[in-house]
Formats: sequence, C-alpha cells, structure tokens
Amino acid sequence: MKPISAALCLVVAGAVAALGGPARAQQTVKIGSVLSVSGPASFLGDPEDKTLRMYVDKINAAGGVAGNKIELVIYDDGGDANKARTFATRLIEDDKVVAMIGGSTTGTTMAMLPVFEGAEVPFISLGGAIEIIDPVSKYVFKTPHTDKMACEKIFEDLKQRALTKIALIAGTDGFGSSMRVQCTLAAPKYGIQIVTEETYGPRDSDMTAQLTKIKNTAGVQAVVNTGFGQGPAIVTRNYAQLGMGAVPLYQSHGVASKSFIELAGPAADGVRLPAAALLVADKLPDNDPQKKIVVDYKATYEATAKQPVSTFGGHAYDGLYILVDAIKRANSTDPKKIRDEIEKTKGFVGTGGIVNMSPTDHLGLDLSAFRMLEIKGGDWILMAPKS
Amino acid sequence: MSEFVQFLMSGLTVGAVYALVALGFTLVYTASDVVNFAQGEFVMLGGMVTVFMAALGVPLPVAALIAVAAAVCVGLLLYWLAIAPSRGASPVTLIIITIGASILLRGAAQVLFDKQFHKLPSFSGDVPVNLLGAAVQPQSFWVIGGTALIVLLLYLFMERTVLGKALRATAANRLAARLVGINTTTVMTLAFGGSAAIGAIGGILVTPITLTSYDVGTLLALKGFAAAMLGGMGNPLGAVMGGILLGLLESFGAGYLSSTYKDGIAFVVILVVLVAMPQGLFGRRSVERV
Amino acid sequence: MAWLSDRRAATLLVFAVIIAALPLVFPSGYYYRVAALVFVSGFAAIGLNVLMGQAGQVSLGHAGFFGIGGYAVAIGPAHLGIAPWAATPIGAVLSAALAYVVGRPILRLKGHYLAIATLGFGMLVALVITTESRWTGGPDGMPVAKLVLFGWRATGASTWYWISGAVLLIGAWIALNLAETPTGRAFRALHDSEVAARVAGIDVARVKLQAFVVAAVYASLAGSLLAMMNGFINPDQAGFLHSVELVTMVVLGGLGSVAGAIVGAAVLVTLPQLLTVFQEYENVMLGLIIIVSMIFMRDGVVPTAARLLARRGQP
Amino acid sequence: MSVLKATDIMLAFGGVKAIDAVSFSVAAGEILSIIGPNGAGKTTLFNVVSGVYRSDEGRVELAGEDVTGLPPDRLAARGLSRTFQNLQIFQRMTVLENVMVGRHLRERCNLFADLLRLPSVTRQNRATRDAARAQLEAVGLGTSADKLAGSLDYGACKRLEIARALAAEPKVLLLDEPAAGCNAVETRDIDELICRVAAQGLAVVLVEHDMRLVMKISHRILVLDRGRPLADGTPREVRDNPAVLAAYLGSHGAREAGRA
Repeated sequence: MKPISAALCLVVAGAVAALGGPARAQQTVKIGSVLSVSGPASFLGDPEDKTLRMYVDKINAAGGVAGNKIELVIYDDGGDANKARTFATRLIEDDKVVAMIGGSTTGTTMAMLPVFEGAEVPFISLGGAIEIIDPVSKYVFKTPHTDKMACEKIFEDLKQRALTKIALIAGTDGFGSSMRVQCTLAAPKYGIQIVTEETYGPRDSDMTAQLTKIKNTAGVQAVVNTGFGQGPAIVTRNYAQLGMGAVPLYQSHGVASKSFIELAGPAADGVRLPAAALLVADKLPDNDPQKKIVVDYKATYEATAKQPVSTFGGHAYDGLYILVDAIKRANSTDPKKIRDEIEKTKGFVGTGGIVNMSPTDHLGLDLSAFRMLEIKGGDWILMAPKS
Repeated sequence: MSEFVQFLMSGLTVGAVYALVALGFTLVYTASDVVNFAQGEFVMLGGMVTVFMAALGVPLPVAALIAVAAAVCVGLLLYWLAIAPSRGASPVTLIIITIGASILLRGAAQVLFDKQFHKLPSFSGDVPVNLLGAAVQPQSFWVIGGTALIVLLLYLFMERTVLGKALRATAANRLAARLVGINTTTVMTLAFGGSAAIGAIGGILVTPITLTSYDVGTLLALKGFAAAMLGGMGNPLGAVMGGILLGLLESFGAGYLSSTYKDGIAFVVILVVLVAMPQGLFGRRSVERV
Repeated sequence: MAWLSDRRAATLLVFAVIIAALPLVFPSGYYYRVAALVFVSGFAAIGLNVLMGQAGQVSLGHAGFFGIGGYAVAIGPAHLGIAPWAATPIGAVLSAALAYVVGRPILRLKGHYLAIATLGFGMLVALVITTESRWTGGPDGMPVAKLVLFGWRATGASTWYWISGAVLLIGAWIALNLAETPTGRAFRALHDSEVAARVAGIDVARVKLQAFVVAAVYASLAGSLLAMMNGFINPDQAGFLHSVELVTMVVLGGLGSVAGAIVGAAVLVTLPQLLTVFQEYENVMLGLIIIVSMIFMRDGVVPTAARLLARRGQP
Repeated sequence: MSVLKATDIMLAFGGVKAIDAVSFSVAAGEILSIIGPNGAGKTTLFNVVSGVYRSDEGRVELAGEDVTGLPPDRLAARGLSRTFQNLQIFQRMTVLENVMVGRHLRERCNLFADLLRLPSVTRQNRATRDAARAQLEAVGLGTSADKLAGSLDYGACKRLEIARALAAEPKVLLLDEPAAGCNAVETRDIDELICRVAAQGLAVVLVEHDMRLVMKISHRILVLDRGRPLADGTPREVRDNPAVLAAYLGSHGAREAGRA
C-alpha cells in the first residue's frame, strides 16, 4: 500500500508544480493579446501576431524589460467579438496580465473594452475606428490612425487637386462602414460633396454593378473606396476594367500592404491612399525621424515572416514598444502605474508616426503621421507634402 | 443598354461559379442524400493549390491539374473516412459531419498555405472586351464557357455512359438500384470525386477574377446551397439555373435597386419562389406515398 | 407513471446541483464567464431542440432571433428609453411575432428546403442589423446598458453565472414539461410521421408554428441575456455561422434531449478555450473533433452515453 | 343512412387516371371491403377519402355533410380515422404514447398550459393514459405498452395502428390491409376485433388481400379494377360475379373464396 500512496503523492505534487510552476519560475511580466489570427480579419491579426512574437523574443533575448522577461499570451478570437470578450476575461482573471495589446478590429475591441476598463488594466487596441478612443476611456489606447484621419487626409488631397464632388464606395464590414460614416461627417468641413454612395459585401467578388452606377452618375470627380481585405483590390480592378481611369480613385489605409498592389495588378496605377511611412520606408529622406525605425522593422519583419510588410503589423510593433517604454519608465508591473506612463508617452517614434499622448488623446498621432502615397509601376510613390 | 449588358455579364460570371458549386451539391445529394457543406472548400482548394504550385514554378496548366487531383483526393477521403462510416445516420448528423470537414479543411489550409489573399494571372490577358458597350474581362468568358463545358460533359456522362445511368438510377431509388446490381458505393465515390473536381475547376477558373484565400469556401457553400435549393435539389439543370439566377439577382439587384441589400433581395426572391414552389424551380413534385 | 415525473424532477435536480457545485472548483472569474456562456448557449440550444429534436423541423436561421433579443436590450435603452429588463420580454414578443409571421408560409417546406428558407430569413435579419447602423451601430455593434433590477446592478462574471444558471434551469424545466403533454406528443408525432399525425387530428401547420415560436422565444431570451452579460452586441450574434453553431450544439449533444442541448453547448463553448494550446492547429482540431464525435456518436453525446449505460446496467 | 359517402371520385396522376368515377357508401355498423388487384386504386381511394390527396372531381360526405377537400386533421375531428398500408407508427415514441397521440382530439391542448404543465394538464394526461391503456388491451398489446414502438414486429405494428385509430373514438374507420403480414392466429384476432368495433356502431371500410377474411366479415364488397368500379354487392354476389372472377379472382382466388 505504501509505495502506491507515495507514488500518488509524487504525482499530485508534480501536477501542482506543473500547474503553478511556470508562472512563478522567474520574474516575468505577463502581457496579453487577443488577435483575429484566423477568420475574416486574419490579414490584420496574422502580421500582428507574427510581429508581437518576433519582438517579444527579441526583447527577452536582450534581457527583458526592467529586469523582467516578458511572457506573451496570445489568443485567437477568429474575428468573433463574443469569443474575444471571453478571452479578455481569461487574460484578466486567469492569466492575470498587466497589460493587453490587441483587438485586431474595432468590433472585437469594443466588445473587450468594458472588461479592461473594469479591471483597470491598460489596453492598447489595434482597431481602426475613432470610437475606441473618443470618448476617452481611462485604460484604453490605440496605435492605428483613426478612420477619421484617413478621410481628412484624403479630403486634403482632393482639395489640393480642386476636386469637390466624389462618389463613395464602401465595404459593409466594420472597417468600411465606420470609415464611410466618418468620411460623410468630415466631408462638409473640406467642402466636399458626396454625390453618390455604393456598398459591397466583404466577400463580394465582382463590383462592376456598383461601379457602373457610379460611372453613370453625372459630375463625379473622384471616387473614394473605404474598405479592407480583398474587396478594394477587386474594386480597383473593376475600376480599370470599366475604363474609369480618368477619374482619380482613392483607397484607404486599410489596403496598406504591398500585397494590395500585387492583387490589383496594373489596375492599381494611379491609385492614391493615405498610409503610414512604413510602406515607403526606403523612399523616406534620410533626415526623416521615422526613417531608421521603419527600415529596421520592415527588414526584420520581411526576413522573419517571409511576406511583405504591412502597416497592420507595424501597429502591433508600436503598441508593444509604447507599452515596454511605459513599463520601463514606471519601473513597475503595476497596471495602474503602467497606464499612467502610457498616457505620458511623448515623442515616441513608431512605424505609424510620432506619438504624443495626453489625458484627452489616447492615440497621440496627428495628420502628419499619414503620408499620401500614389501607386506607380507596381510601387508606392511618396507624394510631396502639402506646401 | 450598355449598363444592362454590364450587369448581365457580371451576374453571369458570378452566377456561373454559384452554378458549379450548386452542381457539386446536387451531384453528391442525388447519389447519397448528403448535403455536403464542405463543397465550398473544393473551390478554395482549386484556387489555393494552383496558386501555391504556380509559386513553386510549376507551369499553370500543370498546377491546375495538380489542384484538381488534390481536390478529388480530398473529396474521396471525405467520403471514405467520414461519410461512408456514417451510413444510415440522420441527415442532420451528416450535415454536421460535412460542416466539421469544412472547418477542418479551412484550418488545414490556413496552416498549409497562409492567410493572405492570392490571385492567378488571367488566362488571356486583362484587356477588357467591349460587348455592346459593356466592358467585360476576358476571364469572364473562360468562366462562363468553362461552366457550360462542364455542364455539357456532365450531361453527356449522365445520358450516355453506364456509370452515368447508374448514378441516375441510384438517385431515383437507391434500394432498387442496388437490387439490379448497381454498386452504389462506386456511384457515391464517383459523386464525391466528381463534385470535388467540379468545385476545384470552378475555383481555378474564377481565381483570376475574384482572388482567393483559405476561407473563400464558406460563403460559396452558402450561395451554392441556396442556388441548388432555388433550382430544386437533386436536379442538375435546376442547380445550374439556380446558380445563374442567383448571380443575376445579385448583380441586377445591386445595379438597379440597392447594393447594400442585394443579398437580401436575392434571399427574398428565394423565399418567395420556395413558398410558391416548395420543390424549387425545377424540382420533382413528389406525391406522398402512404 | 410516477417515475416519469420523477425523472423530470431528478434531471432538474442534477442540473441544479451541478450549477450550485461548479463554483467550488472554479479557480478564477474566467471560469464563471465560460460557464455562464455555456448556460446562455445551452438555453438557446434547448429551445432549438424543441423545434429540431422534438418537432423534427430544422432551422438554419435561428441566430436571427438570438440577434433580435440581443438588439432589443441594446436599442431599447439606448434609443427608446426602455429599461433593459423591460426590453427583454419586448424582444421575446417581437421574435415570437416574427416567427409566427415568417413561420406560417415557410414551415410548409420540408427538409432541406426549410433549411434554406430559414437560412434566408436569418440572413435577412443579420443584413438589416448590419446595415441600419443608425439604430444598431452597424457591423461593429453597439454597447448594451447594464441590467438594473430594483436599483441593483448586475455586473461581474459570478453574478451573471447565477442569473444565467437560474434561467437555464427554468428553460430546462419548461422543455422537460413538454414531454408528457398533448403538445409535446404532437411535436414528436409529426417528427416521426407527419401524415399519421394529421390523420390523428393534429393540425400540423399549427403545431409546427408553435414549436417554431417557442424556439424563437428561447433564442431571443438567450440573445438578450448574452447582450446584457457582455455589455455589448454585434451582428455576428445574428449571423449564419452562429446559427450553424446552435444547430451543431443540438445535434452533437443529442436531438430530442434537454441534457443533450446543454452538453452540446458546453462542448462547443469550451472547446475553443481548451484548443488554444494547439495554437494554429486549433481549427483543424475543432473540425476533427466534430467529425469524429459525430461518426462514433451519430445520435449525439447524451443518447449514446445513455445507451451505453443502459447496456452496462443489463447483466 | 350512410355515415360516409363518396360520389364519383376521380383522380389522375400526370394523365393516368388512378381512380375513375368510383362511388361507395357505408352505414354505421357496416363493414365494407374494397378489393381489387394491385394498382386498382384502393389505397389511393383511401387517401382521397381521408384527405391525404385531393381528388380532381367527386364529392365526399361525412355524416351528411360535404367534406370534400378537407385536410386529414379536420376530417379526423369530424370522426374519420384510418390506418396505413405502409406502416406510419411513431417509431421513437412508446407504444402507449402512440395510442395517446390517437386521443389527441379528445384532449384539450393549450400550449401555455402544457409548457408550464399546469395541474389540469397532469390530470388530463392521467385520463388519456388510462384510456390509451384500455385501447391497447383491446388489441392485445397491453404488455408492450412501455416498449419503443420501433421495436415491435410487423403484426403488432398493424394492431397498434388500429388501436391508435380507435383511440380517437371515430365514427368511420378506414383500415388499409390490417391483416397483411399477420399469421393465422393474429389474423383471426384482427377479424374479431373488426367485427366487434362494427358491432359497436362504427362504419368500417377495409382494404384487404386476405380473401378469407374479406368474405367472412364483410357486409358488402366493392371491387375495383384499374381505377374503375367493377362490381358492388354482398360477398356472395361478388363471388358469383363472372366479371370479377375473370378480372381479378382468377381460378386460384375463386377457389380460396369458395372455401371461406
């Protein structure tokens, strides 16, 4: 009987050690992340996931942050907001993370927001819409430029070209419709008139019907497409197919990856879009403050992930380093102190721009963070900034 | 006029793909009474395998052949490993199995390939053809023509070959077919392989236009199922007509009514048709035998 | 005769004991959250099981009603000044009315044709919710006001655990009630033979409609509950994939079994949480588990388990 | 006074006349048998009369009222019950529950009361159960009450269908081949049962291939051939009718009928 009980005790002790062990093995700081690594928004979550893993390894190899190794916990919500909500609770209650980076989309972010706000754990979102940070929630930040900013950047460019009557074509996914709303709100300020609006489903494979209607609408001087995923590539191709090239086409920052140019092919020539400096890393003048960081990130990402860099992964990079800097400054793993330091982020140079946060601005980017790009011969051209 | 033709061609192109998926549904359903919700994944496999084979430097036609072969293998494996062992299970159980298969295939594709969108070069260039004032991509003719050819071949197969007749007999009455010596297992194997091949060919034809990624299958399965039901389940002609009609409904709905509600318009029409004709447009009206 | 009503009481007692005892082994609030999700999904699945398992009518659009319930508690307080507790029954009544109106024509359809018709209905609901963003917040969804009952605010995972657990018990009680009643027998009769049910004097159209409405109300209440629990609702809850998930719960757990619906919900809710260890192979594993369990338990987990137990009980 | 009366029923499937100008009537306490070769239209006629099919022409009267085209549940409510040639039992319910469904029309059925299982529901359920049990005893299935109906053998299923039909306490009972698949003992039980219910005042219409049974218990016989009425009369008249002998009974059938 005795050996059996002894063995049993050993097994139980082992199990306890195995369960409780890793968390206490050494000084670590636990950072959580919920990303849409699979599902319809996987082209956002996938590079974000790769970026976070890549750079956390790097940071740990270099000794960690403030003497702590980072332990990264990533969950894949598959784009499902309800699942994201559950993982958020899991990160807080079970994993006891000190901070969170993620929420690939606005939808998942908004579902998780109350959890982190309630638990008082800082949450740096990678979602696009302005509603994430407006109104400001104490514990919620974000790194990607807002859709409102994208609209404004596009409208600025339109104004420069003296184009005032536009058609809007929007994807009916969260990104597309949110930006559509923001553009509609921002248009009057720039004297832009939206003559006609069309939409397409996120999985539609042919937009010629919608574009034909726009083509046949009198007085359209430019077309703005708010959307992400494969939709804008098809819009661009159908646009060329219908011979609408004479009317300028604007895409959003939702297509900010080289793969858009590949998918749209020659049809992409002449398309303009607002995007972060990351896309034109090597074309930036040497004195550009972002030059070093974006060139480095691009090289690191493309070497490790073996796919073209996108601004989406860049947002995760920015989020991670804003957080790491804040932890260093706070010299603590107390979520509240980390939050305070994140809010004090000033002059942080990231892939998305230069971040200056404040208690009223949890994004910290202005319009200058956006560059207006044009596609020429299968590559991005940096448009001269407005004089 | 040019507008009308533009919508028509757009609807026909999209509809042709729906028709191929619906045809796959119908083929499997007639042979085995299984509604195969993994049907869309064959389309995905056709596109994705071709893309990745081509990326490895395999010439496009060879890559396409490999893709079709791969899809057929998956179709047969699905039958042998999942459907055949569940013979006699209730229809919903079988549906859930195929849904599980669809999740599995999508999950495997995201690991095996990647989560990016991909395209194939158009078979005969990207210069639009002017058709009565409408600009049509040359690839559209490939899609429509390819679909027509598949339908024709399938028709000849069903009408002219012993195996085709066996398939029709099995569809009409499985027990009777077995009694007259038809090997219904062969027929079902054939149906699963055939539907996979049809789906894969559809995927290859359409990828230059619609792009592809690991998860294109879900929506196509949904639309293909709707098309098959609209036409009348178990009737190949109905599947093709249902698919084309669905494509046209979406395209004309988007063009003339509302692009936002185009899918809604299509489903309202389907609902109205089914309420008026409970067996679909071309379905057999069955008399209840008691 | 007495043993049947005893079995109903026994089943409920088992459920109650499990709900009461589970927190004893919960290490953190996260487990309350997952369990509450199981209860809410289980509640919806019990309702769908009345329609599918008892009456034998399939619905691939049931998430539509789930969404209506969810958005009722979101839109009511936000736009119309209706308190969340009042918006819940309003949503249920709306769902019942819609189920009645839609069910009348489409429940004449059979099998796969009914599946596509209900699927179409669900798509339409999801489409309207996604599109009418002025009311619904569009594809990104909208926040839901906190449930306040007599000045008491329902927040926190454990609070919602008890609320959803209690609701689940009531839902199970009602579904179990049906078995030994004329309505319940009529449901099961038309499942086995529609023509014989009609000849026995059962107004089949009416009975199908009853099952459809009951299932719709269950789904709507579950939707309201989830929305209030999450403090958030988005169109995915009304979408096709959620409908498929609900059907999978019912079939996997076992058609016609109340316990099966709950087990099915438990499996499908907890699997994605357990499978996170497989990282990128998560979906492969999920698909594999669904296929394998349906092949080896074609009648669902609970009926198969019951049969095995019964066989073991025999000498 | 006939309880059930069908006049000039006509029904065609895709141009083929399955039933052509068939009329019959049956009075309370009477047993009418409908016979004819396979494909004569007997079951189709049953389906028309019980509302499963709609006839193209003709008229059906039940207890003096025109019920043409009414659906089966409405006909059942007016007192018409039937069994099926291809078994239509509720496989996944117990034998007792099958018969309880048969009493559906005798029960008050309120969805809300049922969902909450109010005391009145429980009370009524008890009454239904007792009545159903009695009905099962009457057909000799009392010991199988709690078995799953799907586990019964063919002959027992036939009797179960009869019990279920009788549970509704109908005025007219249509029996489609009640003795098919039954052994000699079971057949005798069934014919006794039929005679007994007819004696209680039910009108019974019978489709049956077992000529001995038909000749023994029928008061009148209607002979169909390829959808048309061939003869109508007492068993003796039908047996002696040369047209019937030629068209249907043949030498073997005639011999068998003669022995009955």
